[in-house]
Amino acid sequence: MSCEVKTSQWRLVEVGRIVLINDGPSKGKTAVIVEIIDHKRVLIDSPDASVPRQSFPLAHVSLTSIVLKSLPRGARTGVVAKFWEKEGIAEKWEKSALAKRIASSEKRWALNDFDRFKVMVLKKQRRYEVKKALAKTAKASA
Amino acid sequence: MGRLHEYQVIGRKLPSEAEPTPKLYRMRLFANNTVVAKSRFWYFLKKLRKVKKSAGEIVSLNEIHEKHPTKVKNFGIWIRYDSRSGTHNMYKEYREMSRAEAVDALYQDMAARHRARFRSIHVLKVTEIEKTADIRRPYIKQLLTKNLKFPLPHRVPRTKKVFAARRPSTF
Amino acid sequence: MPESNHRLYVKARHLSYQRGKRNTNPNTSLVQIEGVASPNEATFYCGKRVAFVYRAKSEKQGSKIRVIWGKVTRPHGNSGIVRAKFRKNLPPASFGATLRVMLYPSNV
Amino acid sequence: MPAANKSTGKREVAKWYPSSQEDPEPKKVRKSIRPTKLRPSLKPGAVLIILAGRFRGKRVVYLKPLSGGVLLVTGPFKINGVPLRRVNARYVIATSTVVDLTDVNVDKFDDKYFAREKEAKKSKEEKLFKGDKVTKKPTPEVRKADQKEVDAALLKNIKNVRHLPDYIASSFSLSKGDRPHLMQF
Repeated sequence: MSCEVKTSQWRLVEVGRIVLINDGPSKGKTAVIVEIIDHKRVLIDSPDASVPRQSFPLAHVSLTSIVLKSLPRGARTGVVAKFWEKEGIAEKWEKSALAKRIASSEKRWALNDFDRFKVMVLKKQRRYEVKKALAKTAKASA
Repeated sequence: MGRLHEYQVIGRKLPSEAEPTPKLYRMRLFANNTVVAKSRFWYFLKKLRKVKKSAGEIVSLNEIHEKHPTKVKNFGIWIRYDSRSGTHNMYKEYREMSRAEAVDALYQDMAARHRARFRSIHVLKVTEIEKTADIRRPYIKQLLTKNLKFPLPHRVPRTKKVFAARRPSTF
Repeated sequence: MPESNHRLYVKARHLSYQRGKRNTNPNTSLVQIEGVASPNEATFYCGKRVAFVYRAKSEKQGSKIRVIWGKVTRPHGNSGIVRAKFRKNLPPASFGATLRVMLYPSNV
Repeated sequence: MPAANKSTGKREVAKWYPSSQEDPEPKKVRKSIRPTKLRPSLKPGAVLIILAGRFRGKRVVYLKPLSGGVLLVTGPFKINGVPLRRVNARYVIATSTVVDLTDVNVDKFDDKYFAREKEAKKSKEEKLFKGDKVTKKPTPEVRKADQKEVDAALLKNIKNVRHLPDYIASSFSLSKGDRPHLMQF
């Protein structure tokens, strides 16, 4: 019997990994791991002052799929800004599925009563169309 | 921020007829606040020299701030520790951003491993270890490997719901 | 819209009375409101009316359903629990029962 | 206390000596009745959600404030069956949706308009034996006409906005997962 051994697809804590901050004053912002302090804490930084350079617990952080490769260990804010700009991290983050999901859920929460009603109406219409199409195919196959 | 600060305390015996300019003593201490710092100064000075608080004065007291508080450094700390059965000297290493944070981590670590209280630990010396080769402890050495990376397995997502339809997947 | 879908109150649970380690104070009840997880969120419900609706054996005014009214007074602790006072203290038998937190008096 | 007693026939003694000054003026009430200040979210034309009473859950249009924190609203009757009516501001959620109120004349509506006609007092006996017989009063023609007049102008404005008539016709309710403290209205 043979089996293929695959490496795991886990996202790694590494220098250059972009993280999403889940707690504290910079909640909801992205930063980059500049240096690993120990197995529970990392030093994070961001190109602007949105997230100040600080030691941060990994427990309050989500690892994103984006990595700033070739970022030197212990890079200072200026270097981080340069790499951030060069790799287009801001655009990459906006395009990522996680960022889109966060944006859409935020938008949903911000809807007012009338907007929620309109969403309900549109959803109903979609459901109707889907059901209609389904009935058609079912009829054709039968 | 850690709860400890580093202070420089300078004190001396009160000037007298016999000794108009007494010798100054300087200490670098780790303490919660200035009051504790002064108290620790007299505590140590009493042990080392024949000077008491009642016959002495604090000349100056100022906080020592970290030069590079956003740089990760390795610190070696020598301590004297009174255990339940005797006194021991110890050397430990910590990876922190500042001397004060390293000493704070030391107190936490000693409390965890040996149930040691603040009063039973004397910090003797704190130095930054600049060369990687000088690091002695394996628990710090492992963090200095080149291109260090590791996953965060077994993360349990926190939800506000009491019941979930599906078991959380931690893989 | 289905006929049953006209809930205008938030579900809540009567947890206990305000209490210490050994003494209970039945004048004040602790209530956990659905979906509230922090004292900050709980402030929305301060002053809101709470109803404990229950069924009794005998009819009064032609109905076996009775209500004890009260109101939310303030947040309690750090996990979004609130304190509530009722016109008649809730009976201990209602620990774990569902309460209705009304949306009035409204501030929005 | 040796108070003078009438039964003993003794002279009545004043409890206090008269003051030499003139009688002081009675204390003035320094509190003034200030008009109720409604919360800023209550703008005329806003769509409101009624929280309690017969019309709970209904979305109605806010026309104008009346005295003492009471609001004049209408369904409009044609859309959701809520007539021109007074509601307390505390029993209402104000949504951010605002209906255009141009051409809607609500000058004649005040508290007096809604005052209940006093019924002739029944004798005690009558109350006892005929009290629970409730006769439904027909709606006065004047009210019907006023309703029609207000509705006609309002309906025109409501129909200009897409989905708005359906929105007002539907009623508000909480379902699973709804968190009113986090919702925007």
